Amino acid sequence: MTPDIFRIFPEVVLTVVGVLVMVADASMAPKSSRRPLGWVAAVGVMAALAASLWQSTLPAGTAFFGTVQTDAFSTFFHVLICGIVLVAILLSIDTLPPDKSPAQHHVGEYFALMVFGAVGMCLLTSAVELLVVFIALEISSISTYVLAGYRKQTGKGPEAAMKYFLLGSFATAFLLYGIAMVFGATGTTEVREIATLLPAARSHVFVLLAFGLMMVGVLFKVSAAPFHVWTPDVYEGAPTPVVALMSTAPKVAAFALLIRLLYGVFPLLHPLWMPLMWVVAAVSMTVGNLAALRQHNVKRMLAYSSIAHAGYLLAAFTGSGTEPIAAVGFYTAAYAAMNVGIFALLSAVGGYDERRSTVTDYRGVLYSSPLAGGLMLLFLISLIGIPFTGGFFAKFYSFTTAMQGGAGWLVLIGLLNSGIAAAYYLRLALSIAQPAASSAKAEGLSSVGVGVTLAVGIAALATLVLGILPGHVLDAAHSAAQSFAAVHGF
Amino acid sequence: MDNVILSLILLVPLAGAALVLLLPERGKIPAWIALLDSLFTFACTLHLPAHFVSGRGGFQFEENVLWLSHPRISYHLGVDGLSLWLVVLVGLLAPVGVLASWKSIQKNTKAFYSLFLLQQTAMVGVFVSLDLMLYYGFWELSLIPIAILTAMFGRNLSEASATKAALRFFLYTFIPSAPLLVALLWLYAHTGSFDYAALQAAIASGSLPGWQLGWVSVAFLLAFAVKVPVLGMHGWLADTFSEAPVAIAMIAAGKLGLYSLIRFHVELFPALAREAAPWMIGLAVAGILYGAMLALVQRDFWKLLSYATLSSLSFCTLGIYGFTLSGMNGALLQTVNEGLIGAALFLMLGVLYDSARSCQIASFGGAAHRAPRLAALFVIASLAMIGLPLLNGFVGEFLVLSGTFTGVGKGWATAAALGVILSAAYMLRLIQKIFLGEAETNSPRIRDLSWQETCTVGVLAMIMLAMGVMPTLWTSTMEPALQGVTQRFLTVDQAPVSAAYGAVTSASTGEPR
Amino acid sequence: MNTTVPAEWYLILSAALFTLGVVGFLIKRSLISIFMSIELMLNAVNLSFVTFAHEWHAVKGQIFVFFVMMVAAAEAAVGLAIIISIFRARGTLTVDQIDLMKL
Amino acid sequence: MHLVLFLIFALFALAGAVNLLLQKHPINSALSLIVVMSSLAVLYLLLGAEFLAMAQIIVYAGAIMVLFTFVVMLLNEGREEKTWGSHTAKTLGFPAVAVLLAVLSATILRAGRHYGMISLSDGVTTTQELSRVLFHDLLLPFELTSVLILIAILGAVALARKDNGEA
Amino acid sequence: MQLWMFVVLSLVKVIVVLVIFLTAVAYTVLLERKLVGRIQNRWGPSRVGPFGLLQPLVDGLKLFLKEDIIPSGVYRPLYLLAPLIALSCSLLSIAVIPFGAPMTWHGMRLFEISDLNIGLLILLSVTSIGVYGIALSGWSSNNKYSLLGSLRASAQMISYELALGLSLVGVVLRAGSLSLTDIVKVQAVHGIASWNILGGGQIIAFFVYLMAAYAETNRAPFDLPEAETELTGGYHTEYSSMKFAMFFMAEYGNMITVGCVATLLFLGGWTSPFGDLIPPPQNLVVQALAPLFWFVAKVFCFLFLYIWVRGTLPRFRYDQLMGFGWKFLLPVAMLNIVGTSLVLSLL
Repeated sequence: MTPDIFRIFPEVVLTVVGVLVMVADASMAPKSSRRPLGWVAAVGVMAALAASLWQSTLPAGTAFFGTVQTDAFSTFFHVLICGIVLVAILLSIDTLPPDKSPAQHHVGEYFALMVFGAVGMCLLTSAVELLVVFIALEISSISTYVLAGYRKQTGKGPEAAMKYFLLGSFATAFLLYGIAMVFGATGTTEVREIATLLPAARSHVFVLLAFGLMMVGVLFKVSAAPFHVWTPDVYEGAPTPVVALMSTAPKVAAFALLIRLLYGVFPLLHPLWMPLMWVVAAVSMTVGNLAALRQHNVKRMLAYSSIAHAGYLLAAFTGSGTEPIAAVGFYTAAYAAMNVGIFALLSAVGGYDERRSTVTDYRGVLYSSPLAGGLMLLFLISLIGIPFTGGFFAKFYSFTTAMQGGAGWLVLIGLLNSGIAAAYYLRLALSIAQPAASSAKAEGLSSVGVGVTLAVGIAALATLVLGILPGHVLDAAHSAAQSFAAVHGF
Repeated sequence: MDNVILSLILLVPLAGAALVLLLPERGKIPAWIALLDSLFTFACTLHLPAHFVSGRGGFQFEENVLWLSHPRISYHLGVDGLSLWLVVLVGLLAPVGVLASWKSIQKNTKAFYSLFLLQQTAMVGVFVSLDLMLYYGFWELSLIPIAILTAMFGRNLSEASATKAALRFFLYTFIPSAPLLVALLWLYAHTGSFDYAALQAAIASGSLPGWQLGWVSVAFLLAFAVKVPVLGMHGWLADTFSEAPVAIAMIAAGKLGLYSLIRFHVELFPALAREAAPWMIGLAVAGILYGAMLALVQRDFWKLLSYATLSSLSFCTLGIYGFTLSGMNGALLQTVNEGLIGAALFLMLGVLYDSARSCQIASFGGAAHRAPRLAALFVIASLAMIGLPLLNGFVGEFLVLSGTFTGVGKGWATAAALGVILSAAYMLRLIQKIFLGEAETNSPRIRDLSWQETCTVGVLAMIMLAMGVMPTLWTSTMEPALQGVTQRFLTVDQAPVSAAYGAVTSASTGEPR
Repeated sequence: MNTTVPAEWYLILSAALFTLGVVGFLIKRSLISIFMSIELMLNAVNLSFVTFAHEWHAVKGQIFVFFVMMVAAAEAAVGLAIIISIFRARGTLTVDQIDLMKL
Repeated sequence: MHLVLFLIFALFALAGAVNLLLQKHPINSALSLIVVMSSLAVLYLLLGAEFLAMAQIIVYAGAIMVLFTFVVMLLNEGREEKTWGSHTAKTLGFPAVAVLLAVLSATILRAGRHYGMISLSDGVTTTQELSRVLFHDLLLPFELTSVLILIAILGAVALARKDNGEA
Repeated sequence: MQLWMFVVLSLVKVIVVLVIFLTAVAYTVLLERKLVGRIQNRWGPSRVGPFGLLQPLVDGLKLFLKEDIIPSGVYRPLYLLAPLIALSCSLLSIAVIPFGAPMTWHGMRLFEISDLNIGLLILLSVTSIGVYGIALSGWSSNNKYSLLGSLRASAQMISYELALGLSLVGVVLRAGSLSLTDIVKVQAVHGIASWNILGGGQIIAFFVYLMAAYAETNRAPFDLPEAETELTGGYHTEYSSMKFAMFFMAEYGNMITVGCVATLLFLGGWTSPFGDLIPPPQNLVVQALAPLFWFVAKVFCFLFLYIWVRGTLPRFRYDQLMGFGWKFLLPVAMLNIVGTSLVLSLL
């Protein structure tokens, strides 16, 4: 028997680190630098990462009276989320406002919030009880709401937080109503019990309604159309390092949740949700890409692109068997790598105060700081989905899965969409590659810290490894899918 | 050696690119590294024809390593007569490209040469990949350096037009590759393999659902036709030719698309390709005439060159879809020729443009006096392009025309021949306007070729001559592969084609066959 | 004295309150009122939970409500803090005027 | 008696909710919401959830809504302006809401026959029973709420604090 | 039991309790004036009736007859509602308080309006609603002092409610029940020795409760919401006549409620401090009235303490108040819970 505490070991580590950072921040002199706290948080998240890896040596099983389940599935997403948070923290250490500026005070809270948010996201991937799901989701959401509004000096920061918060809570209410309906239909909130009881549920219409309501909530969290309206505003207003985090980690967790709901709770409704995913995927990618074409602000553009990516990801759900789970796992990993990477560079190059915000502002980056510009090109190429980068294989697996599930038209729509997407990614890429207009003074990076270097390095390495040698990650995703299938019996 | 040579050819430019990135951008260091690297690559490519067993069908120098087990993708490389000379051509053009950029690229040489070498890898990769997914990877990868270099080193002063050209090129070629990938995935979903031979066998067996397979072949065709480009899909060509740096423009068109058409459309879907043939022939002939006529009236020599290229590439397309051995032979030969001649012309026009900062034909005149070497070599290249006997263009064009005449129809062949005549008209007009006549008083200063440029173009000219005199050196290696292609579905009588082929080879070499 | 009420009446009431909450979310123009509409929706859900808990004799349903209250409290704290910060930055709480970033 | 109480407080709840929508001043909306919450507390009592009923009043009416009124008072934001949303909201939103209500009610009515009648004082859940499940089966979520509350406090402080020296 | 009988009996109980309660309120005011007077070396009211005993009646009459002024700038609905909320919450909480031993007559509890097994929670919930009276009054008055007063009041009440609630947990843990009757029962065994404040080991909780309760009722030294010197009366600045009287009554009513709760939770409720030392009386009337006596006596002591504190301690500063609540009372209350549960689990 494995002691229960081992099943939530990464979360425990994260919580302890979060409290540590928080307390340290409160007890430090107001004017002293908070950078060390960032490093403490980073080391803590690394420890959690190690703990997650260590968890893979445990036999799969549940803990805390069947509320959490650790197996290859949870480990895969745990590692991914911890990795993202680690990179986001490293990135934040250097790109937050400089020491001594008033905005720098209490930055320790910022790190603590990131770490605490990771607790929720991690737990979301291992929860098999809807109550835990709900609370974990809220933990991750609330910390992101706050982080989104962290830049209070501009009007946009609070506005972003506000929009995110209101729409997020709205969606949560739907999710919650769905959970209530499931509970009403089966009398339980445990995922596996629900799945076994659903065929004999008291009322099948309730099940359908519950499904619909829960989908509203989850599709909002993954920012799929038509529940995507919050994304561009929030991404534009939030600090860039936070966007690096919130465009990836909560989404990864939400996709894990989506898998859990679709395959764990509602496998019965497979004939219903498959076409639904088809439509949502098609709409998301089309809407996201078409809207992105018209954007001038880089962060908005990437926000719309993330909607499109959610669409590509959802396309995988039209597959059959365990393939979709593996494909989604791999896609989230690759997406995380390249998206974190590009936002990391945006925040390093654009600065915390966003000196550069529009596409044309990025002209000449390749000349003023060749390395940063070159890596931006790499990430953009990966986002386009050019081979030998992670983005290609991500799309490849997602679409292969959809193809095998018989969704050929969706694949075609998806690939044509990636053609459209290439246009706006390339617009940014070419802007980076062109010499700056002579009037604008080309300013290089003021100083690139160790944190940013590490963050970008990790992201770039991950993008290339996933593009050239994706075997290991793919195997991990497959074993995650297998173990998920074993747990939920399909 | 034989079993790693292809990897070597692939990786040496890549390593060179990395080396360029790592070393400081001081003086000519990147350029020298790129030159040495590309020369070494060229040497490696020469290993291929030296050790190629020409009589044997099938692929040689094969390498096959499992890359991913699920989905099953292999690192499967190999060359046959079809791709052999194209690989060598790419190897040859690389140092030519470096030398062509020697003077014109002064800033950001690191970025330029590393991307240039990356492009090199991608192109070789396209020619040697035998796994369709790997092929697709290189195919897509080849778009990136061209787009970025066009944007970075646009020849015109306005960045907007460079961006537009780069975007146009990229989207034109990237969007059709989406259906291509869908088609690949469809094939994988039905056969469980991306391997070329396996897919060929599966398609030949006829077990795949028919109408969908038709769409798959159309997707393949579309992607390649844009890259060639075939008439109607050539929207990117003129822009890219006007904007892209010389070294990039000379490799952007032709080879990749034509090779892919033969290998992955005609060879992979023989029956379906035949159904598409009438359309392609029509487009090709129209393209020949359209390109030639537009070339006649251009005032801008880049535009002229782009329409001329369209015309001559359409010639190749015609040869391929004529489905005759001689036609295909000619097309393949012509593809190589196109690469050589185009490179030479681009290089020389690039010199003209760089020294004069003008691409208006009318602003030159009497340049032959001031740049005699340039003029002489330009005339040679132009004549090769026109198809003068004893130069390489002649052999290719003749083979294509005779193949069309026998295999397709007399009317088509006549129309195509008209294109040859027109090509003579516009090339001679170009020579006349630029090099002959009196120098105008306010004509721009132009310089002659430097010694390395002279050497480069001289070498190219020598090769043209050699290919025109002894085409059998090349065709002997190409023929078995093309016979493999044609044997399976050639329905027209073999004899007259062979006779025509024999006649032309003996005529051009003066030896009885 | 001891009449009975069908369970679905409670559920209908809950649905009606939820819908009113959605309507409020759509038509209210003040951020704080919009937030209140969300609270109304959560309350409506809670009523469903309690009804179902009664129906199934499952305590879990009630505990779920307890947790929803906790979450609502946490959300309220954060949400109101956001409202305060936006008021400081913009001097208004009317959604139509909070439009630095238009869609 | 159950029926009477249910009807009275259901009516209160609905009236409060409608009033919440109609009132133009946030503070009136807040008070309407308090009415809704208190009525719901009574309904919880009718459903035998006495602990929840009290928690509803203490947490919702007594803490959360106090925060709301507190903020309304602090910001002293006046009446809302009478802009009734955009056209999209009108054209898309209201039919959507109508559909939502229709679907919900229809579903519940269809499903309703599977559910029984509720009479007063059957199945009262005592606090002991509640806590037994809470601290045994659902120990983990309970512990998690501490993290949640911690985040909320941290976040609220971080957001609402005035950064000195800044505009 | 018949429905009508239930209703009538309940009504009678409500009326009796209400009358007694309101009288108690009135005389608490007198008590305060007298005591504070003595503390300040004055006599306090002494003219109306013997020892000024009729003073509350006259005060009431005065407030009732005064002109009722409603300032023109107020937000009327809430301005009128606020005192009602305050007073009714204050009166409501008395409903669940058992005054004497649980004696029944025809199945009805005599000394308590209603016994519920969540009595303590009801008390807390009613208290938490009481905030609105003060909050709304200040805001609707449209006066900056009033607003400041009510902002202070709401912040203060929310903050201290936490400590208040937590301080009760130890008691609940010991009794294992939320019913007030049960809580008194566990303190009844050995008289004063088993009261929560001594034998129950809840003395820390008692002091936390004491301080939090003072703050909850806005009494000195936590009377910042109505600090005359700063806010000219705080939230009730704009109120006059009966509406002012309502606030006044609510405040003193709350004091009495707090005293009752303290008595029930910490001081053994209606049980005698001597436990079994004095054998229980045989006479039924004495049996009924003795617990009532003890209860009233304990509440009186508590009220005395209240007034004593008011007469002697200076007012906090606002930041001190908040700091004290969050940084001192709350942790102490939590520690108390941890300690109590540890001890209980060991026993």
